[in-house]
Amino acid sequence: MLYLILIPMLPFAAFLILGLLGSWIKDRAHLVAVPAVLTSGLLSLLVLTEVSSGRNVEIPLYTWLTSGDLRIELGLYFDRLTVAMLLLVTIVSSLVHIYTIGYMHGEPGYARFFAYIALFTFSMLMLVLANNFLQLFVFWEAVGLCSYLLIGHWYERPVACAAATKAFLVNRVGDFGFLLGLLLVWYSFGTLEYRPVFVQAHERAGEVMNLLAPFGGTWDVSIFTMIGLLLFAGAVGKSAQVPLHVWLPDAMEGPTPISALIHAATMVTAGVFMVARLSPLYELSPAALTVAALVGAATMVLGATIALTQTDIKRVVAYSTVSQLGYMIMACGLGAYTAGMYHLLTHGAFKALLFLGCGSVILALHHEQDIRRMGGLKDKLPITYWTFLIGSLALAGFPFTAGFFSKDDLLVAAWSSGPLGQVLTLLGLLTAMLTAFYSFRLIFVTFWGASRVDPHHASHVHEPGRTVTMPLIVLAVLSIAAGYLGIPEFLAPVFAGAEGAAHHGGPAAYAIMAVATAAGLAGIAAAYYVYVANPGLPDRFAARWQALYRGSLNKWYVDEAYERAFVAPTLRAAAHLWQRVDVTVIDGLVNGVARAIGFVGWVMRLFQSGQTQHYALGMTLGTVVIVALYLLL
Amino acid sequence: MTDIPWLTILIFLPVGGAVAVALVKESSVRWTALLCTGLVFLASLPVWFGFDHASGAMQFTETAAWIPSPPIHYRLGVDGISLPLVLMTVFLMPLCVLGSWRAVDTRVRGFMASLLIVEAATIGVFTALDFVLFYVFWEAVLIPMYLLIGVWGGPNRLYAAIKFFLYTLAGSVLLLIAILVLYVQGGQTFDILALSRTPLSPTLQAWLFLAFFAAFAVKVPMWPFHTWLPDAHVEAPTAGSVVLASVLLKMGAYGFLRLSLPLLPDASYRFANVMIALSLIAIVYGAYMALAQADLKKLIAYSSVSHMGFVTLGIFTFTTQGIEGAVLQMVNHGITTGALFLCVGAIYERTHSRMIADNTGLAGPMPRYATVLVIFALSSLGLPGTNSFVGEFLVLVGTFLWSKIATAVAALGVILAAAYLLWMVQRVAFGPAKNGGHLSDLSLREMLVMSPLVVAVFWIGFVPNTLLAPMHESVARLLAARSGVDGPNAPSPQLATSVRRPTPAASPAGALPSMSARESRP
Amino acid sequence: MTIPWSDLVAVLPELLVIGAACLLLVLDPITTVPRKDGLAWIALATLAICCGITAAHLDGRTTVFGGLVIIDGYGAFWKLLLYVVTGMTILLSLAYLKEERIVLGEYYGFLLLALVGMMVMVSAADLLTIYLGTELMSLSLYILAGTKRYEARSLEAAAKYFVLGAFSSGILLYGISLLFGATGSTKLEGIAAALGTGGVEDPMLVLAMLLMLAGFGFKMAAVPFHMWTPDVYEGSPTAVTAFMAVASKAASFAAFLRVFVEGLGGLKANWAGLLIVICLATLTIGNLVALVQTNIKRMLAYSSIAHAGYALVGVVAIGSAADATQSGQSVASVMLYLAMYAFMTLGAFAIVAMLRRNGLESEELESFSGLAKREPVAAFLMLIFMVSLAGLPPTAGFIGKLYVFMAAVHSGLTWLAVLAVIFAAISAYFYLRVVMAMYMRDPEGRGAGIPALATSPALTIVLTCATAGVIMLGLFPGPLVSLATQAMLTLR
Amino acid sequence: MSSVVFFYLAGVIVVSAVLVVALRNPIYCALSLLVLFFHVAGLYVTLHAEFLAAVQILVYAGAILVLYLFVVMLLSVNIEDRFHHQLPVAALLGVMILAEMILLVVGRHPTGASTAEFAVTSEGNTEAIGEVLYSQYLFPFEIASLVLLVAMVGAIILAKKDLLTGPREGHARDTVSS
Amino acid sequence: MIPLSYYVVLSAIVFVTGLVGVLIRRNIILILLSIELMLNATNINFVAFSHYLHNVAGQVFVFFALTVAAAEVAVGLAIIIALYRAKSSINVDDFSILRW
Repeated sequence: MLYLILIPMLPFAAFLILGLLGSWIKDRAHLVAVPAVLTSGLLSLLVLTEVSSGRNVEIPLYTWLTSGDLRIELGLYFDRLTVAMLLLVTIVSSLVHIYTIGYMHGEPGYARFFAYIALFTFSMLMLVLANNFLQLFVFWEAVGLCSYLLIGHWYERPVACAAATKAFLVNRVGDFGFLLGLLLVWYSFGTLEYRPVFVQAHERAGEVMNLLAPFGGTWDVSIFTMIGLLLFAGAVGKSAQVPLHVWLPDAMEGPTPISALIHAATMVTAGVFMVARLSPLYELSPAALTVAALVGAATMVLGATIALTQTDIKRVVAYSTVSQLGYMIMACGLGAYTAGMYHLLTHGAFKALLFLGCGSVILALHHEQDIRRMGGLKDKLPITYWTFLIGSLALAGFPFTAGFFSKDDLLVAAWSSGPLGQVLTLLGLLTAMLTAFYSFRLIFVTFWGASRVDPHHASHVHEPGRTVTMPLIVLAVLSIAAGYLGIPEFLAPVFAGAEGAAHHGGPAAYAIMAVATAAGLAGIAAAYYVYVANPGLPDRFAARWQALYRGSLNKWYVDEAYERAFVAPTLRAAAHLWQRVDVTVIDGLVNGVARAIGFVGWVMRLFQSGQTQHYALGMTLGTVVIVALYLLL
Repeated sequence: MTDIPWLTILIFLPVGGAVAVALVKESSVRWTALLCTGLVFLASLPVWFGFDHASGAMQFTETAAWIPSPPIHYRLGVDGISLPLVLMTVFLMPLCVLGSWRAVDTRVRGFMASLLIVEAATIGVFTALDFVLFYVFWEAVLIPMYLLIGVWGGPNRLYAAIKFFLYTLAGSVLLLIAILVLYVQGGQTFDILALSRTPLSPTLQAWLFLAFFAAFAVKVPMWPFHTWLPDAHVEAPTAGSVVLASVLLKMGAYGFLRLSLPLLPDASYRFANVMIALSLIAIVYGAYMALAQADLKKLIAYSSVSHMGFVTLGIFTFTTQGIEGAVLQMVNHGITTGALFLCVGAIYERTHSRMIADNTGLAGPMPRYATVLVIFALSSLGLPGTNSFVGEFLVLVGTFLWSKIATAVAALGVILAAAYLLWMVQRVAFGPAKNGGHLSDLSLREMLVMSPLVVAVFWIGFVPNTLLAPMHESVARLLAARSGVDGPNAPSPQLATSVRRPTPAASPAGALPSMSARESRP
Repeated sequence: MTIPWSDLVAVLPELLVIGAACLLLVLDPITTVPRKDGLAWIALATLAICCGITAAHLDGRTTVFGGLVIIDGYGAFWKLLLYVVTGMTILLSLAYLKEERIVLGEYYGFLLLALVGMMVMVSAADLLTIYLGTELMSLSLYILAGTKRYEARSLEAAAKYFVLGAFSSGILLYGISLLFGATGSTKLEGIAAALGTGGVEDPMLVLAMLLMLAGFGFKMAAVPFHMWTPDVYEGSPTAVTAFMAVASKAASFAAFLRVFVEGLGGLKANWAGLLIVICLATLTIGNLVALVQTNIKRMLAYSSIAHAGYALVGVVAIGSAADATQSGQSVASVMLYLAMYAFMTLGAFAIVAMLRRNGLESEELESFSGLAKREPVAAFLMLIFMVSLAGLPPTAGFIGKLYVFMAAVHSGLTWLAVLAVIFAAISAYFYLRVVMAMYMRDPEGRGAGIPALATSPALTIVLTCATAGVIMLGLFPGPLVSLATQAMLTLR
Repeated sequence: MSSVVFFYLAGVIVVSAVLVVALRNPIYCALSLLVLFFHVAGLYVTLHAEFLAAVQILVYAGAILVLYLFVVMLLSVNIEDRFHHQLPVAALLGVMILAEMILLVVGRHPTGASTAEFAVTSEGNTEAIGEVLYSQYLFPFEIASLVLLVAMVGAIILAKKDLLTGPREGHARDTVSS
Repeated sequence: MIPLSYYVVLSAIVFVTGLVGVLIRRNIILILLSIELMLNATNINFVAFSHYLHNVAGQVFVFFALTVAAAEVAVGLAIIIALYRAKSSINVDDFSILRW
């Protein structure tokens, strides 16, 4: 079994080699990285065979730290869930690696880039394979770091650096909750290993803690709710859920392969994965689940509405990612973990595809990202076009694509989960329509119609090299095929305990399937009607519903709100605190004391007048005073 | 092995080195200093490897009569708490010498001599087991440090130096009186170990604690006694800042651990809430201050205030994790902050400005430098995989057992740390290069300085047990001593060994949300 | 009438010094200028011999001349200290007088006569002898203060010193007379006996005590009788200043302790109360006013006042000590403190004395600027002395303070110790200003304008002794401590 | 009778003392001091200290005062135009001190000796003093002689003219021009 | 017979007079005279006490005090002369180069 360790370790080795010798390897970096990742991909296939036979494998690595009764053993844990993620990560990562060869060709930071994505792959794998909460957290942060480094890959661009910092900080806010949740877990269970915790959890359902104890009040909350919510805060950050979704779109400043790998397929789904992984805990806290579901739904709708009007090709896809993540979180929140994970996997495929598609478009147009300066590319970039189309269909839930099956599963499971679920399902259907609309808006505006491309690029717009197109094709295949691999059946056993027999079927299921499909088609149709049939329309809509349009275009002003509410006040407070309190009051006191002492000395010095008889007087006076004191006391 | 007086060697080798530096010819001063510090580091290895992890007692102890009456002895020894600090000190010193190889070009002799004296004195502080001896070393640090800041410092150095000197001195003189009172009240001895066995009345303990506090809190420095730190750091030469941040600040925290807790257990426990409150203020406040700084050194100085807040926080949680985390955090802070100061020094040598605004976009011209800087910044903001994470995590674990709210506040500090450090990195390392390509990247010497630190950062990050293992027994002993005392609110013995959620009786009122579920559990 | 020969043997050291002094006074006119140094060496030789003799008296206690003089360990300790100090002063003067081109053979004679006075003070068992000793010392010092008469400052110093000195000795004498009236004796044990047999309530006693306190306070430079100190120290020739600051202070403390412990021991409670006030005042004035001085000699004068304050802490501790052993330890602490103080102060003054600028003595703080650049050794020594004066380890100053404060804490005067130690922290500032000037400022002026140290073998010896004293006593105070403890036992 | 004598002497002593302090002309001051000396001597006689009385006359009146007058003449000291400006404070202080002293001294409960009626006969006489002086007071006597020695030599040194100008007044700071 | 306290009071008065004299006279010579007053007051005390306590020590003390006084005067006057030569003034309050 030990070869399994290689799965994460190969990318790590690649990272080390590239990190240390990068300056020497330079353009040959892919020769190190790609094989490493491919191999671990193949190895994960081996694990698949292991696990699908029902055996879960656990490999202890080493004791990381021990202190008192805190003892952290790093280890790898393979079960169906992890293997599924494993495959997603390794496959997408491998493809992105290959894609990168073409995409980043000739960049100065070529080796560095490969080093980072290798590191990311390693961290993501470790995150997925974690067998305890702390390891999860450690690599949770590690992937955050990689995302930070990769977003800021082009460090000369201030925007990119700002985006990187923002991503990291927003995630930190989420991780703040995660960390506290972690501590609470240890505090309550005395261990951080998954399985002991899960085992205890069942026995100890209904345990409560009094939140107001410090203040003498009483407010008992189930510890599982506390744990669940705190950990979920981490998920909110990582998976760009409302209200911490703001970092993801900015993250698009990074190179496109990154957007595909980290900000679409893998890292951002870590939150969903975490919820699924910890389903035994979440199951014990309906409250936490409900919150998750609502947050998910909100994100889902918000993302979709914003995506409608964005003009930056990558941002459209980014917001669609936000929206799709909303779907998954909502599903998990409604207890439909399988469906959530299923959608996660398919989404991983087609969203990666879409991003890489964007990449090849951008590459072809010499880093032009504004869809208003595109159009008519379908003949110039056939492969990109067709793969992109497939991706969009999957995203729109077009029948018989992977997206169709997963989204359908998801909605059915949601519907069958109870009244809340049914309400949210309706929202889901609405969003499905919006999704279809904006994804085909993208298709039509970018690939159809007349070319609005900057003329002196227009001439030599051509399909990028094979390293770019090959991944597209593979992913396109996957975005169809993923629907037929029986993923839900594969995953179901993992959550057997969690979700009751959330079986699909029955009339409701077919109804929803029908409606969802209809919604998707409607969306596509609408997009066609608006952007192809009579192109004047969008502007008129915009003019008609000014407020809505602006809001959507400006992402509902969330960033501005945060700027006003948190960032600016903090900095101002810091500056004031420093000047007013630290320098003036505290340090002022210190120096004041010193100055006062000096002044006293200066005054006393004046008694030393140099007049002999003053001195004599002083002596006498002193004597008298002392006698007086003596007589008094 | 132990019959060789390694600790004495550790202390007096630098002294000899200082003398040698004063005598050798100008050209070879640097090499002599480097050689000496290197030898000291080598001499520390036997202590490190010869240290018996299984025992929490003092090891490598040496005793010699010094002054007959009152009985003052030359008594040395290390345990799991002092060992890491000694090691850190001797590990950093050669780097300091290397780091100021070029930076210091005037009166190198005196500079190196002062540096070596500081090393000797700090090692003495960390190993002294006699209270007067401790005090002697404690104060002996001041003068050379004063010279380091005042002679080789920046434009405003006189002010900074005298401020540092007087402030810390004013704090520590009270310690002297406390020592004498302890001697008079506590069985006519200066032996720290013996004193820790003599019970004292709570009131007396309280007074003594305050006296100790004056000395240690200024040194740490705890809020609101921190204002000397930014001035001193800004003006001090690079090596001075490194020594100051990495070693001197630790003396204060070490004082709390070695003296306040064992000698005044009840008082320490009674004041724990206050101390924790101050630490929390320091954590958040320091971070806020750091956000407002435009001067790199000031920024790092304030970040030190914040980080040392974690140390004191951990100490006063009276939990295994808290204290071990605190000790580890001391070492981490020593390595990371020292490294950051070295980074600032390196850039100052090139652009002659410490202002963030003057040093932007260095990643272009100086990729190696940027890499190193980012690594240390990340370590400083406690990214998992780096040293600081382990320390802070342990401290948080300990704190969580003491009070959840406190933990939340402390964790807030972690966010802010990320804020000011990443913002700093964003401005300094990234963005368009301001003063173009003419900046030379880190030289081989500078890489020699940085790489050991980088290794240390990740080593502690991935295998913290190398440092934690020696601590366990000593910390256990420390806490056992605490719980051994039948003070007004002595915790249950099991609290001492490992605080698995202390009973409300053991905890200051309201510090802990009690978990009603606890009772139901066996 | 019978001449008690045995008694004369007992005071052999005094007689030797007297003889040497007279010899010097006689030889001076008949020696040519270049050979006047020989006189100094004669004096040194005498001191060496006396050391030998006095060392034999370190234990035991015998009263001679019908109880006017007492030969005991306590006195012996002080005498030894005084020999060392005088010897160093003589060496310093050798260098100093040459530098100042003062040709004055009597100088050494007067030093020795002053020494005799001090020896009498420390070994007197009768107020009469003490008075005479004090006067002998004072008169010699008046004259020595005026030896640099071409400088108006020196004369003024002499005049002030004389007027105030005479004034204070008048007060002292009046106090003695009252004490005589109240107790019917001038012998210390007589007084002690009288006090032992009641009469402690006698208000006249209190007045007498107070007036004597004033008299001794003047010599010890305790506030409010300190005001002459800065002026006289500044004006007198630096070598003499050093002698005053160290020797006369030590002798006065010795006599003071003997009178107030042996004689007025019965009134402990009363004078301890008075002394606390004086002690606090001394600490305050000494330390705070020193902060604002720019003239090194003046600063050192205030510092000497401050140090008198620290020593007084020990004295107060004696007064409020619970039992004999504690008060004994307190006495020892005061003895130690002054011994330590002697070395560091002498060292500091030696450097001040020999610091030359344009061939002139330069006492201003500025003239120390950048000394470390050109005179690294001298600067480093000065650094050591300053550190020691500030009471930082590992120097003698620290050990001295350690003992004094321990005595205070022992006698339950922790609050006093706290105050004292805080003042010590404050005092660090003005000592460090010298360090700052030497190490952190650049010399102003150029050429001969830059201050330099006028070195000479004699000076080297002095500085070596002082440094050795400061460092050795700082690192290994053991021997001296045991010496003081042993000597202290003979005081009762 | 004796009380009459005492009060006469005391009265004159006090008055002359005040005059010494109060008179403007130094000569008069010295002279009134002379008066004081004589009466003090008288007081000694009434206290059976004839020897001291004699010494008082000889030393004080005969030597010291003459010395004073000599110097006053020599320096041709002119009449002091004003007192030191701290006169009021000093006067007030004087009164206070006097009050304090009398309070402390008179307020004491008399010990038996003070009111003893029998007069001292033998102690007063000269050979008694001479006896002790040369036997048990030998040492102080010696010291006293040293004091005088110091005084003589010192006086010479300080007043010798040739030493007045420093050998290096050339660069001596604030040198005295003589 | 006169009570002892009379003598003491007398001496006190003389002493204080002298003391005040020291404080208020500017001419050094007169200051010295005032000091002589103080010494005489002391002597009166001594003699009185020695008389009443039948203790000759007091008288001896006076004897020595006289000697010392003489010596002081000698030195004092020497200083005065030197001063006068230097500054052609013997008013104490003219001498204040040394201060603060």
